[in-house]
Amino acid sequence: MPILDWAVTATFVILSLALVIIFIRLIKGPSLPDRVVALELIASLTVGFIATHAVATRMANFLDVAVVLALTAFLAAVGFARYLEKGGERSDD
Amino acid sequence: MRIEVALPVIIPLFFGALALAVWQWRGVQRAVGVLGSAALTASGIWLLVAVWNDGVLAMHMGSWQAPFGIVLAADLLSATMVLLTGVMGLIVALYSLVSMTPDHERFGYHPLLQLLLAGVAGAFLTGDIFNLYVWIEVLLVASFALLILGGERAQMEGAIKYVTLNLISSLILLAAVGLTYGMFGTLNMADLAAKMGEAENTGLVTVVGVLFMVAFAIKAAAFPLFFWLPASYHTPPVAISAIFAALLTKVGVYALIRFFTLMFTEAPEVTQTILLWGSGFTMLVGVLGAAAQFEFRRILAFHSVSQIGYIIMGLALHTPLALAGSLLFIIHHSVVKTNLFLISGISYFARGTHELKDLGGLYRTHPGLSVLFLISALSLAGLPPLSGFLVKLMLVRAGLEIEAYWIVGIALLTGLLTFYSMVKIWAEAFWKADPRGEEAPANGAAWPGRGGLWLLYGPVAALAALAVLMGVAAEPFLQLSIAAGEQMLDVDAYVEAILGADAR
Amino acid sequence: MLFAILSIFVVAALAPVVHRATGRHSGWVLALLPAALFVYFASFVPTVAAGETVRLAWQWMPGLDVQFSFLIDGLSLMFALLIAGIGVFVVSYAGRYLEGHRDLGRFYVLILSFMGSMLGLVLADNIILMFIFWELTSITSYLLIGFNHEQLKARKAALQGLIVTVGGGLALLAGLVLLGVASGSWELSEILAGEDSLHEHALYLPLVILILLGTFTKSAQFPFHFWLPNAMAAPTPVSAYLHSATMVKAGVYLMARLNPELGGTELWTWTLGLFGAVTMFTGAWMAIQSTEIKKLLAYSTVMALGTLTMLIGIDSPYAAMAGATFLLAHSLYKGALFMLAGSIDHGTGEKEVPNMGGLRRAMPLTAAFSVIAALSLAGLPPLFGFVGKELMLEAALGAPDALGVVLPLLAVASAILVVAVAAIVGLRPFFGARPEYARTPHESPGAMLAGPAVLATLGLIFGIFPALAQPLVVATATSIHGADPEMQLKLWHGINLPLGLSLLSLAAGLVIYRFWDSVRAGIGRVMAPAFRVAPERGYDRFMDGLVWFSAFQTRVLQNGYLRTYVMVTMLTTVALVLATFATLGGLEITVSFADILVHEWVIAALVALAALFVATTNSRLAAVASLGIIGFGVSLIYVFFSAPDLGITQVLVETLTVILLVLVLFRLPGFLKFSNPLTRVRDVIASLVVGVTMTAVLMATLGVQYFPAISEYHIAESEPSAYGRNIVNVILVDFRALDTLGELFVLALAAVGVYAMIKFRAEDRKS
Amino acid sequence: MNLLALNLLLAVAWMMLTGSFTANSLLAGLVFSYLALWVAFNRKADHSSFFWKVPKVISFIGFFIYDLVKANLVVAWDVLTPTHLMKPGVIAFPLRAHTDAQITVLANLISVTPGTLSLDVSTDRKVLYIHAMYLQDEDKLRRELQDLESRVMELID
Amino acid sequence: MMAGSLILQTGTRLLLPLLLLFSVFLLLRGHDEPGGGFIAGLVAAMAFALYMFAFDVYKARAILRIDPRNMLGIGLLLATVSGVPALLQGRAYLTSLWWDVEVPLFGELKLSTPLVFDIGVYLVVIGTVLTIVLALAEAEE
Amino acid sequence: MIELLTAFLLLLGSLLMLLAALGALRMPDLLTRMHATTKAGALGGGTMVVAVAVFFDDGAVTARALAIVVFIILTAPVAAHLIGRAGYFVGIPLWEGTLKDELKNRYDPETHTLASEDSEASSGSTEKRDHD
Amino acid sequence: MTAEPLLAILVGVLFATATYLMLRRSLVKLVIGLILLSNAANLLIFATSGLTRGAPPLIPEGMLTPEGPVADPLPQALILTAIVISFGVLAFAVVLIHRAYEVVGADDLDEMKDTDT
Ligand code: NA
Ligand code: NA
Repeated sequence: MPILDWAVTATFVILSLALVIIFIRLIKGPSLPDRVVALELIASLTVGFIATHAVATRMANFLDVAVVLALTAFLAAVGFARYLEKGGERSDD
Repeated sequence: MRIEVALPVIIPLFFGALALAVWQWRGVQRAVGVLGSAALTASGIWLLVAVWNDGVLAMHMGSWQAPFGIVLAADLLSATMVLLTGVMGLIVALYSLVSMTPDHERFGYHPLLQLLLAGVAGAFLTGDIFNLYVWIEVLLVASFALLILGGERAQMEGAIKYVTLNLISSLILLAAVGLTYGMFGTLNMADLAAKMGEAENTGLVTVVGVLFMVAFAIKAAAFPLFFWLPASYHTPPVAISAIFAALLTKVGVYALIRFFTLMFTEAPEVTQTILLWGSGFTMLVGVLGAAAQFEFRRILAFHSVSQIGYIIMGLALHTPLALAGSLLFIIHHSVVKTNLFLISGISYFARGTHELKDLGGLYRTHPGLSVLFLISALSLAGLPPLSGFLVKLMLVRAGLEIEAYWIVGIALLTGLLTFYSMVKIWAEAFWKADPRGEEAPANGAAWPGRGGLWLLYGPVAALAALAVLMGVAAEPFLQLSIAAGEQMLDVDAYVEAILGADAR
Repeated sequence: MLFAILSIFVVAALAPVVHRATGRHSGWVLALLPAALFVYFASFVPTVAAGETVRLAWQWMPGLDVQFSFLIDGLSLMFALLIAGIGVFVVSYAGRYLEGHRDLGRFYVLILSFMGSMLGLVLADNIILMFIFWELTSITSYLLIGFNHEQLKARKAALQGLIVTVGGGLALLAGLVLLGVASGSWELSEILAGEDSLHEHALYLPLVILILLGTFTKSAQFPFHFWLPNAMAAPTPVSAYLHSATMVKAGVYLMARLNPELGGTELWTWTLGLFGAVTMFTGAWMAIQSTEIKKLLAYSTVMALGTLTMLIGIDSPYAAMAGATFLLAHSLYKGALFMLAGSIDHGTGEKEVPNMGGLRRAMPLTAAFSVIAALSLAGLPPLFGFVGKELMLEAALGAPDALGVVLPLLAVASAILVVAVAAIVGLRPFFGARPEYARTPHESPGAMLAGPAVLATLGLIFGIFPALAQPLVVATATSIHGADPEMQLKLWHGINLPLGLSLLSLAAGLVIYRFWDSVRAGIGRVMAPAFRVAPERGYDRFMDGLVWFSAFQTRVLQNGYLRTYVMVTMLTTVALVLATFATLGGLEITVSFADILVHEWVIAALVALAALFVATTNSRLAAVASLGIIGFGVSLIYVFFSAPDLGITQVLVETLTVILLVLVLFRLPGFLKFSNPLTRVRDVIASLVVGVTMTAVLMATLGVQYFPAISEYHIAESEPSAYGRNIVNVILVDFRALDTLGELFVLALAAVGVYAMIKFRAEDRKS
Repeated sequence: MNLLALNLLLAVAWMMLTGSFTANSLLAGLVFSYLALWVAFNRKADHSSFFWKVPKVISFIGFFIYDLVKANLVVAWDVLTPTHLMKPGVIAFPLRAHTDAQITVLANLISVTPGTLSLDVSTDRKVLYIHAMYLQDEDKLRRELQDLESRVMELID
Repeated sequence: MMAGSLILQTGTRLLLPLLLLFSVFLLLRGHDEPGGGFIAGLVAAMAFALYMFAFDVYKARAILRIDPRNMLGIGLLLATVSGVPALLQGRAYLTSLWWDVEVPLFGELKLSTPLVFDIGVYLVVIGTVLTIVLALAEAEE
Repeated sequence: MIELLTAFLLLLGSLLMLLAALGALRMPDLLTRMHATTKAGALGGGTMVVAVAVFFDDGAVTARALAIVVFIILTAPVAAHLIGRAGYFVGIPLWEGTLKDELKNRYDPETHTLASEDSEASSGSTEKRDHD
Repeated sequence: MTAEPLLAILVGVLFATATYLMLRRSLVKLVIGLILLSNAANLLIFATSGLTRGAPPLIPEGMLTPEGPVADPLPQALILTAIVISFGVLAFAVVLIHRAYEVVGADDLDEMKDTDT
């Protein structure tokens, strides 16, 4: 289906662009919470990539990865937050 | 289906798991420590007898036909190594009953030891290169945990180097396994042995072989990849050092032997040359490292490096006699080096130090220990008719028979320097007058009571007896090792035994 | 025979018990053993004298051609009798000399073990068996020299002796194995009887050199002679035994033994002849410079060993006879003199000859036996030493080529000096003025005099009636020469050149004795650097250098810096890989970047960038967060290429790793800039090399698949045979369940380790 | 509503996950979710039970999605335009809601309504701190928040 | 002792059973679809880790009821022993055995030694992660 | 038709993601960035997953897609709250255009309790403290 | 051949960065280097045995074998095992550096060379 394939490719490109942009935020920081926010969004982007890939390949099984991702990426944020609360190095630069 | 092939793996796994499941009960842990290793020893004997009678044995795990499943396979080399593992485990387990503190036991010493043995036995028995990686990791992580047990600063420092370098080794190994699978589509050693010759790009295949070599050489602590060993071996409690000395590097050496007699044999001009150079440097650098040390256990640790050089030398020479020499050297070194570590433990109980300058007078106060030390130390140095001489003779003869003069020269020079180091310990710790003065008590505060002494001295005496026996009643050992050496070079028979046998 | 030798070791092991049971008579009781052995060996004399040899063998290690085989011929019987015979007196002497010493029991163990080793050495027919006993003599002598081990001097001397003899021993081992390989036999009797000479064999040169290294070190030949005088740190019975009769002669024995097979070449003759003669002269020269009585004797032993070596090298009937005679004579007088020196020490507490004098009244028997033994040492008629010296000079004169000039000159020079030495040790302590001694001089007890008495007297008897020694000496000479020398032992050879030389040496020797003090102080030191200082300094330099070099190389290699280790490890890997490619070729890369989708490029690039960021950022937490990105990116790569299970696992593990890092990191300080720019540049280069190599190797394997993958079976059988539709999971829990089982244990072990790491010390602090 | 209801809810979740809407699947879901609840609710762990109404939850999800879309359009505008229109600030919002569930749901809903983000609840649970993007009219914002709070309290008792 | 987040705690009360359920789901269907004992175990362990983050170590230990170290050992035993029935039948270690069991609630169930094995994996993974995480968190406090 | 809807949802979702990313890059401080990511990110992810559900039109897939949406809804606000709270707690500076900050000085630096009104006990939470 | 060359380059980058990190003096960098290295090894296995898009090794319900060619499941199983093992080892390493820092008091490997020489 050409439209869908075109859309899938466009989606991949858009997501890639988003990924690059958020990566810049991750590198720039400046604070750890900023980076964690970026990481969170990257997890969401990964979900998006997986969803797109599932459509592109017509394989629904890949969605399982997204399920796990949606659940656990949150854990990392919780971990970072706890780190900050416990008084870890924060300005970090 | 031969159950004896799998038992040496299942037994310590089971006992280790059991001990972990009831880790709160120290009594059970201690019983597991001894019973597990005793059962492993028994199964090792069973296996060796079976292999001696029936040739190469295999068990296809899960009943999946080789090469599709994982095969556990035992030839004489494997079976001997497994039995060695059991014996060493038992000896150290007994010794540990007295030498380990209750805290060490509470924090899992006994299951860790069992699982170390399981990993070692698994590595010796597996006929699958990825499975080998897994078992190496099992024994490695068990050794990590044992290494840090107690949490001293030195242990942590040593462990960082140990962990880092061994992890690098594991990852190189893993990469090599992957590359091998990519090229040959199989992981089974026998299958690989059968297919290896058909690869057109020998260079590429040999490069993968070299990656394996590096990985195993790190595990074996060969030059110039041995750094982790002298940095860490002397840091944990002595029973742990002892079992490390007995088994850890042996797995690396075993794997080198397995890989470069069975599989990567297409370009001996490269692989054996590297091994030969490596063995020469390993011998010399190790023994010189020992000469620079003035601490009981550090000397022993550096010597472990040096002795590995001898074993690799046998592999590099690649004749039946040389390979037999390597195998016997492995046994010899395990027996003797373990014993020396155990003896250093007793001397530590007596004096509270491992520093040669602070030791002294042990010959006066502990004549029995002195004799046991002399036997072990002189055996390590290759004094006839002890075990060390037998293996040295085999390697020297094997080397001279194929005109590998310079390596024999290095081996002999290393022997001399080994004498030097052992005599240094003897002169300083045993002969020299006790620097604390004549009146100082013979034994430190931690010296165990009468019952405990049996458990300290019994294992040491048993190993010393073994070192003597190997030299004096050498013929059975010789026959075994020569048969093993010939078997190692008979690749076709091995392949036939593994791939030919049918399973599901 | 086997029983005879084993019995010694058994008795040795029991000696402390015997010692405790028999108290002060233990010396005599234990001496019964060598006495019995002496009788036993003596029973072979008729057979051997009749020109026969006896060979006895028991199986040991056929796999390595090692067996308990023994050969009794003239040479081995001569040695066996000396060892057992002198052993009788040494043991009994020691029982009294060391009476009350707390370690006397251990001493018996060692001396008897040594005796057994020495007997085994000289009797062994199998060359490996011989080597085994050879090494045993080294180690037992080490323990004996270091008997007074609480003294640093004793330990040092013991170590020196051990290093030299064991070092030589290892060369000998190589030589003997080469001998076995070259000759195709491991039995001396077969090698000697072999038709083919080894002279033309390619291995002849190396094996001779190696064997001689062994024998020269053991027998204290120049320049290895320095250890022997230092070995005088041992108790006197040991000196008497090891350094007169037995151990040091092991090298001589072996050269004599192999002479028929290896001798007769220029190499052999010149090496033995020259080194022997130089050693002979060195020993004599050094002796004259020494003042301590045991040192004097020790150096004269060096001289004797040189003499014997020289004689073996000359390899004529004369030389063989001379060697056999000299061997016997020397053992008799030197054993006696050592024991007598011990008596003097025992009786006066004095070791320095210049401080001695006038003891003939206080110690009449000691004096008498000393004089007899010293006369034999000096080579005066009618003592057996004279017989030996005459033959020796005769043999030296008969040496081939230029040796025929050099050897007699050195021999005469040595003989002159030895006369002086004999006078110094045999006359000086007993005559002249009597100085003050530490102890009131008193005669030694019977047990300490019995040995010297018998040995000295035998020297006299054999001198007057050489025919008594004739059968054994001839048999010995036959073994040395490989053929019957067909010669009679005679005290009187008529007036000839050797006699003249003897007389000359006597006269000159006495002159030197007269001016001994000034000789010592003056020209005596001239050649000391060459003879004593240089070789020993060489040893010291070697040992110091060894310690220095080992410390140096260890500092360089094992320097404690993990990054050095990592660098070496990585670069070694790369170097070996590249060297292999360079040698064998095979680095063929054919890759295409055509079929890569945009988002795959982006993800891969992002992972790479994140990795670079991780490597360069100065923020630990930023690094950890970037690790998260790498994790997600890698997970996506797995998903893109059909590995959902891997994707899930990667995500979970990465998240967990991040959590762990976060849990752990907050106590650690931030990154510091440690390294300087230059180091970083170096590290970047090294890292690039590693990365490029790995990429190259991987690219070379892409598209290379020689065989279909075994996973075709897994794909086909997953559902039909293993009832699972997720093939990866089926592989994990069924096809390759053993991997997973091991993996579980890895996890569990890591947990146990972590738990111990965190809790163990914590508990320590509580208690 | 009680744990039994939660159990039922989880069983439905199970069926959704397995994608198998059969009686067997429901039974299995009930068993497993019972076990999961048994693990999750433990007296020692100091839990208070909470109640939930399924239909309202579902309608709430719709409400949530609606808000989410709205929120995004506003933010999009601000992101895509070169200058920032926003007047952000943190306000303290006094709470009438008093149960954990009410407060949590409210806080989460606030996080997804336009321009507001819940930062934290005071330890005494009297105040919710909120970061707002557009504080141009704070009173209006507070009224909207109170309205939301009422709806939540009605849903969850 | 620091004050936790009410929002997180309340969220966790809902997420914990959900995650546990999800983990069982992943475990049971792992033989046929992506999942399996390891993945399931990680999810379950993370659920408890989340609980620990939201509340504290002691409450997390309380809710676990069983010490994770014991769970480790039990899981290992289960996995190790799952291969033994085959041995008793004279077949190779870890040979899978299958039973079709009719269970009133679940209908026809495929019970098998690989399932037992995978449950062992599940327990070991939970035990491992929690042993480490709880110990680390305790050390912090 | 389904393909068209799928394509639309995919593109919409990805554009929302892009929006979130742009927001995270362009917004001036942590909290305002979080507004962007929490909302656009969650909605974008949800939209794309719904696209998958629409595309496959299968009970199991739809169930999974819904599960993802539910998980996102459950976790995203909680995570945002935690990060915001933590960021606030450790004193990440707010944008200079921020009008007011009623949370300032309400955290107790030791116990991390949050007061409902200004009190003397809680002060200085936004100052950097030395934890070693 | 699909994206294997791309992965080959990525693997090289990961090896290089991991090596660089392990050559630093910081414990934390060391352990991060190890993490990267293990990722690199896994990707290497993945790449060397060939990449396949959109065909996971799963068998549709009711069928005995997959419909068409699928990605090689065996390397996936190997990598999965390797990931888990690496996780265990790295978890240990992470805690180890933590403890080492506690006992030594510095995140500096140069302070940790007492056990050698
Ligand atoms: Na390939
Ligand atoms: Na909002």
